[in-house]
Amino acid sequence: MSAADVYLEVKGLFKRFRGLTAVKDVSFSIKAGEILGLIGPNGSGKSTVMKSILGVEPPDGGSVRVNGVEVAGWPPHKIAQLGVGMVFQHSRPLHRQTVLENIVLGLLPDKLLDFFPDPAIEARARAIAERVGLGAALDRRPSTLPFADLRRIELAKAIARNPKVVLVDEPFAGLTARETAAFAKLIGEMRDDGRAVLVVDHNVKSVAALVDRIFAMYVGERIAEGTVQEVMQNETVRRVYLGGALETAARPESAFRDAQKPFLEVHNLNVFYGKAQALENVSIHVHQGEFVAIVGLNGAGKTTLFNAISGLAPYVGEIRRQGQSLRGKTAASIARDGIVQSPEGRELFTEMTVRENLDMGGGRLKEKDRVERLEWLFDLFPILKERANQTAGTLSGGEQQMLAIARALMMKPDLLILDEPTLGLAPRIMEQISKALERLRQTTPITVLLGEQNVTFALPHADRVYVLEHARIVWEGDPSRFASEVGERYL
Amino acid sequence: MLFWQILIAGFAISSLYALGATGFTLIFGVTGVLNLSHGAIMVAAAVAAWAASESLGVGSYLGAVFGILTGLLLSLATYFLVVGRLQKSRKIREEEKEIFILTATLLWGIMIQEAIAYLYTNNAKTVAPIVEGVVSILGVRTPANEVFTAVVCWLSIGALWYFVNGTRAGKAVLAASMNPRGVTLLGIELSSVYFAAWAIYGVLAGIAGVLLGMFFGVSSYSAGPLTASAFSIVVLGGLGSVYGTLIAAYVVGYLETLTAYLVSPAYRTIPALLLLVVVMYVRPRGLLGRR
Amino acid sequence: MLRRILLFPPVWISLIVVVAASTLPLYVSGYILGLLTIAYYFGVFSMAWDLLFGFANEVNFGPTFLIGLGAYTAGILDNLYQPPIFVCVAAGAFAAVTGGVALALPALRMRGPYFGLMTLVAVLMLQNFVVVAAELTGGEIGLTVPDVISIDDKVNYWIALGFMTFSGAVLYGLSRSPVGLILQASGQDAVQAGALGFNLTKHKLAAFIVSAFFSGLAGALMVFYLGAASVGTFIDVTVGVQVIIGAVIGGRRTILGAAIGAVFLIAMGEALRPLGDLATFIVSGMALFVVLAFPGGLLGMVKGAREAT
Amino acid sequence: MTRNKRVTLRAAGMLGASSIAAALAAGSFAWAQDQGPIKIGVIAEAQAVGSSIPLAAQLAADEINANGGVDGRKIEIVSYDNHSSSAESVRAFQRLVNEDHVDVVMASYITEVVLALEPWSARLKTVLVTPAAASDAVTANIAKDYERNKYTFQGYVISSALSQLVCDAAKDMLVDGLKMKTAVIMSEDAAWTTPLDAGYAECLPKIGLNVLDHIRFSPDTTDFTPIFNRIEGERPDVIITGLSHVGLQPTVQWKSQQVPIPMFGVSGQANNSTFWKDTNGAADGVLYQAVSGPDVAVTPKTLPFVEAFQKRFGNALSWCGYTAYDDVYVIADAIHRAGSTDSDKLVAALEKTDYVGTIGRIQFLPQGDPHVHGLKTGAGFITGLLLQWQNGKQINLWPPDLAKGKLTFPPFVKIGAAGN
Repeated sequence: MSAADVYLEVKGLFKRFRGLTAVKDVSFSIKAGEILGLIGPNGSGKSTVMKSILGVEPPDGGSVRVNGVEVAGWPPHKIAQLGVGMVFQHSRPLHRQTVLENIVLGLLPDKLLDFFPDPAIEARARAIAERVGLGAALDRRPSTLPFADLRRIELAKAIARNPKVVLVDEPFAGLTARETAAFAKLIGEMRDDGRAVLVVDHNVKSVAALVDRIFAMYVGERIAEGTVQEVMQNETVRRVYLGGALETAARPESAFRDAQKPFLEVHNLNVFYGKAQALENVSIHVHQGEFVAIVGLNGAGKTTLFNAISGLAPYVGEIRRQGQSLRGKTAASIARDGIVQSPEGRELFTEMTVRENLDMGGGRLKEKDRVERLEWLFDLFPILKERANQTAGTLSGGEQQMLAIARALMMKPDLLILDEPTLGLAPRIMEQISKALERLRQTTPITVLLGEQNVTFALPHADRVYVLEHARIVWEGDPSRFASEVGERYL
Repeated sequence: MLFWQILIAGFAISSLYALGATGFTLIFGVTGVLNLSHGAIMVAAAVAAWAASESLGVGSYLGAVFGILTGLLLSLATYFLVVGRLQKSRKIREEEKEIFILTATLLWGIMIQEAIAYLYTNNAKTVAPIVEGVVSILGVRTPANEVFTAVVCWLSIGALWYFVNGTRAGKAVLAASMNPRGVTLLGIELSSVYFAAWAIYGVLAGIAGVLLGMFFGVSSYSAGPLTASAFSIVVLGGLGSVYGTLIAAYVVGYLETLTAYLVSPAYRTIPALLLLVVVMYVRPRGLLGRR
Repeated sequence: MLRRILLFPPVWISLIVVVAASTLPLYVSGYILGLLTIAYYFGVFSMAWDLLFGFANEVNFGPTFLIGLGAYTAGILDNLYQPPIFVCVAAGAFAAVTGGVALALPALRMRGPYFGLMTLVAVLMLQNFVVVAAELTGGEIGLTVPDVISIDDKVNYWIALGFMTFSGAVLYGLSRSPVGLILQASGQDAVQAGALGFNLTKHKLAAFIVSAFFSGLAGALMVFYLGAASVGTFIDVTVGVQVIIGAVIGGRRTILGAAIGAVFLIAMGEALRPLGDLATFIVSGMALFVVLAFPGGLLGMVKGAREAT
Repeated sequence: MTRNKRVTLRAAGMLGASSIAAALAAGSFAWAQDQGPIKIGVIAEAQAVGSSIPLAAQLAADEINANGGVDGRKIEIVSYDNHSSSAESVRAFQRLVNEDHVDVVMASYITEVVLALEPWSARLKTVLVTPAAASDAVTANIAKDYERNKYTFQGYVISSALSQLVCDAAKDMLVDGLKMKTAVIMSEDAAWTTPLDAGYAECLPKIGLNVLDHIRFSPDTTDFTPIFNRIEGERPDVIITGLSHVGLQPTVQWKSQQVPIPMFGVSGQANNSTFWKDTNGAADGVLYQAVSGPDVAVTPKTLPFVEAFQKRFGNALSWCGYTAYDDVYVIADAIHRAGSTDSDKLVAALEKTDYVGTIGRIQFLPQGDPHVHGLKTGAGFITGLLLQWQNGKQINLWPPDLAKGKLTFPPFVKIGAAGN
């Protein structure tokens, strides 16, 4: 292979956001007719890499060469014109135009004085539509199409300009098995056309069937590169995804007082976001005092599940708290009644001090309780005591996470929902939070529902584990059996 | 002498601007609404105070109370009849709500303004001042009413400050302005927070309106310019930042006074506009803008 | 190609409407014509605004900045040198475009309310300038121009109608053309549009220029219909408000709807004139009702009714 | 001296009045009978000073109709509100002429509006009479192109003449009466004040008032503190005003800041009977020029008119009311003399007007005069009055023979203290 057919070459790419380095010295290249899978858990920086290539987030260092031309720092439209196409995960078609017009858009030249659509363009658009399987839907409006077809439009727009390099962001998110196969085929065809394709996704498995090589990232750095097998065997990768050898301390379900009548019951839950189905017949239950972990990759539906429980997302199905249906209750009243969430986004009051944030949490407590509660929390997270008078916005990511948990705890929750507490945190910080959780579990009767993609973090605390995948619960059981039973599919 | 004159006159006006704009920025910060009926509500409050004390003859104090109540009622009406409906509406796509709320509040403002014109004509009205006479400050003969205005403005702003930082309800409002979702997760109903915000806004706008009526006098024509000046002060200070607004109010107030004294009253507003343009160039977020 | 355009419902419907409208002078009074003449010019203002908001998704609070530039440039020129009217009008349009670019270049860097305020400030500045430069502009008094295009209501009416039809055709065509597509895309999702290889700033600027051109042209023509220009007629924020409201109640992103809305607004305001002071109140009330109840605007209502049946 | 003038004027008034009454009653022209009513269009500001115009016009029309109309033809008033906007006025004018087919239009107290209408009255060849707009610009346009613009008549004292009337009064009251020496001119920046100020600048020195400064402020000024402070700094004996659109706010702030200098001159809003209430009594001591005032018998017609007006419409009579009332009679008289409503004949007739109304003897300046179609002022024609607000009442102080009270000032005004 001569350098000529290396269509995309990334060398020593750096990207920083205010202090934290999102991408550190990443280098890879893709040849014509090759598909590279860029994988990594959420927050590993893979989407930042993609944005840097596209010019949306100009890199702070390193080089990006498209077909030999240095494009680092160029505006997106220049890079696109040079031959980079992008398949966005979230499709935002023009709602008032037909499918055909939406595809035509992708074919239009970037000219001002182009008032009459060139018939040739329309012909090409039809051809592309046929190819991506939209032939039947040409004259319909996007709003009337199923989710998968909306993704097809994105695909069509991306290849319309006949780009040399195609970036594909989570191609299978929200698709059914059959649709997934179809899309895999379509992406495969891009390779046959001799394009260089970069597929970005969370784990090896989802792209294994599709890619020639895999480049695995974790917290902004390369951790492995090679064929699917090589990467799957790779130690680091296994540790990141499955956790190393963990000792788990699960308590049997029967051990809980309310073994018969669980504290929280979620029954056949279905949630839709527009066309996409975010949860499909999900049923889980949590006992008083139990520590349940829901592991699943980002996009699997954890957050949606929690939001449904907290009354933040409309749903079909039943959610019961000690037998009482939660339907029709406002999010706030659910929280007041003791089902408290420490959300993925942390949702802190950034211009308030740590202390004020905590007081907001303990707003309904009597002065005396509040003080006690504060003392206890400061003891649980000593760093917060030091930072008490600092505004939340100025805290480090880890400290913010601790504050979010502490603020939720101020409400004396019966059930604490922790959504992705380790998101984008350094291992050292995870360690601290992990310790805190363990102490909670040992010293208090608290009930916890933890959502995590980081298995290493989740399993040690869990009494029971659910695996959530593509909007469905695919496995339930004792954490100790996790690696052996679902490890492969999870990797 | 001139120096002290400018200093004193500018201070009173600036305080009035500050009070008017504070409510405007509060509503934006908490509910994300740029309320273009702001000026009309202020004018309505002033005219109500005037009508009450003149026509009904209830006297300055009751009149003022009456005016403030009017501000409160209109503000709540704005929320329930106009803004609330749009925010809940499912027919409108989220990204389009901004322009809808702008248009709707604009129309609502015009309606208030026209109603006033119809009931009380366009002629300017001045509310009978609560305190008459003049006092001499540093040798500058200053209308007592001017001092009164400045004092009341700062008392109101102080009260707001205490409410926001000293009371639970206030904290909730403040928190909601930073992160509404977070507030919900802590078991506080957003709807009641919004209600509180609009109520406070109404009272502030009411007070500002009545004071304006005593200070300069208002006519239904004043509505537009009042909204515009509040808008620019708030943007100058940084949308949603109360402190920024306060500073901006004084910058604008003194800039105008200086121009009026040293150049000519005719050019009063121009330098402030220029400054606004410059600031938006070099610092689009405004002086203390967060976003 | 042409056949397909002509068969497209909005096109032939509006063609019929225009033809019908052009026969009005045969049976309605000169007064109604005079009224519609103004309404038609406002129709152009609103359509031009809708191109900018509806397609480029930029909320321009200062349509009257462009209109005023056109109107006053034309008027002042005529006052000073009395060149042929078409020269003045052309100059007006040119001035509007130049001003538009000068405003857009910085303003397009800003988002949301900031862009809006920038345009608003532009209006206030222009207003101040007109007042301060009284010798030239007539200041608060307003400017009385010696010439008018014609004093015959019919002629004026036909000119306005023709002009609105022309502008409507161009703006609507533009919105349906490839350029229109690109504009919408950039308005809706800047990142995606960029990724498709479109230079957003270029296209938005172009949209601004087109919008400015028609606003200025309409403004200039209107001066030579009224025979006078004053801040209250062309520049005052309330005029801009009328333009915006016209577009919004007519139905955004439809161009044609904007014209309908504006004509509706003016016609209503005039029809209710006997009510005196209450007229504006009622009209704004109606507009507010439309905004609250039919976000799609008048055209949206019609569409809704059609789809319902 | 002045007294004699009055007498003669009164006589003339009687004469004029009777002759017209006779003529109107006679209805001599047979052919006039079969024609429809005479339509007079009125465009005014329903929400401002102008609000009296349509009312007064209606009153006059009803009186004339009660006396058998003009040659048997009734007078019909069609009036529209223009929301104080030129554009709306133009539309209303077109509506009146093309839709309502009025014979004559009376419009507005705002010069800006009248200037916008003037070309239209020329284009549509319809007589336009403004009962209240003051600027010389209106008549200047007529002088510039008489044939084209001759259809416009100014039924109110033009600004430059106003300034002269103010100076006349100032001479007697301030210079001779209070020994004042210096003045500052303070006017709103509007069309009608340009000639007014020019007039002030010219005549004030002549009567012995040295002009220290000349301040023009934009009509949308709300804060007058800087202006008053500047004036005070210059220590004049009096502030000579040119106010119409504004008036309330400067007055209120004049009181609240206790400016020790009296205000004297034109102050349109001070004419309103509601001015005292609107200013919460800040009006106390304000001196303003007017062509007529409550219970001032400028002519025998003045008081009956005021009574009739107040009886019918309550207490909302503004200065425009007097002139509007007179102008309807003037128009009726002209139509009678022209024997037709044809615009050109009407113009000819109006130019020959000699009629004593509520504000004095009305004659229009002839072609060739720089202010053609403006009102003749001064001895024997319109001399104007000088009134002062005194605890809630408009008291006339000048000319002496019509004086109803003495000059007094609120405590904070220090006469003479400011100067020397």
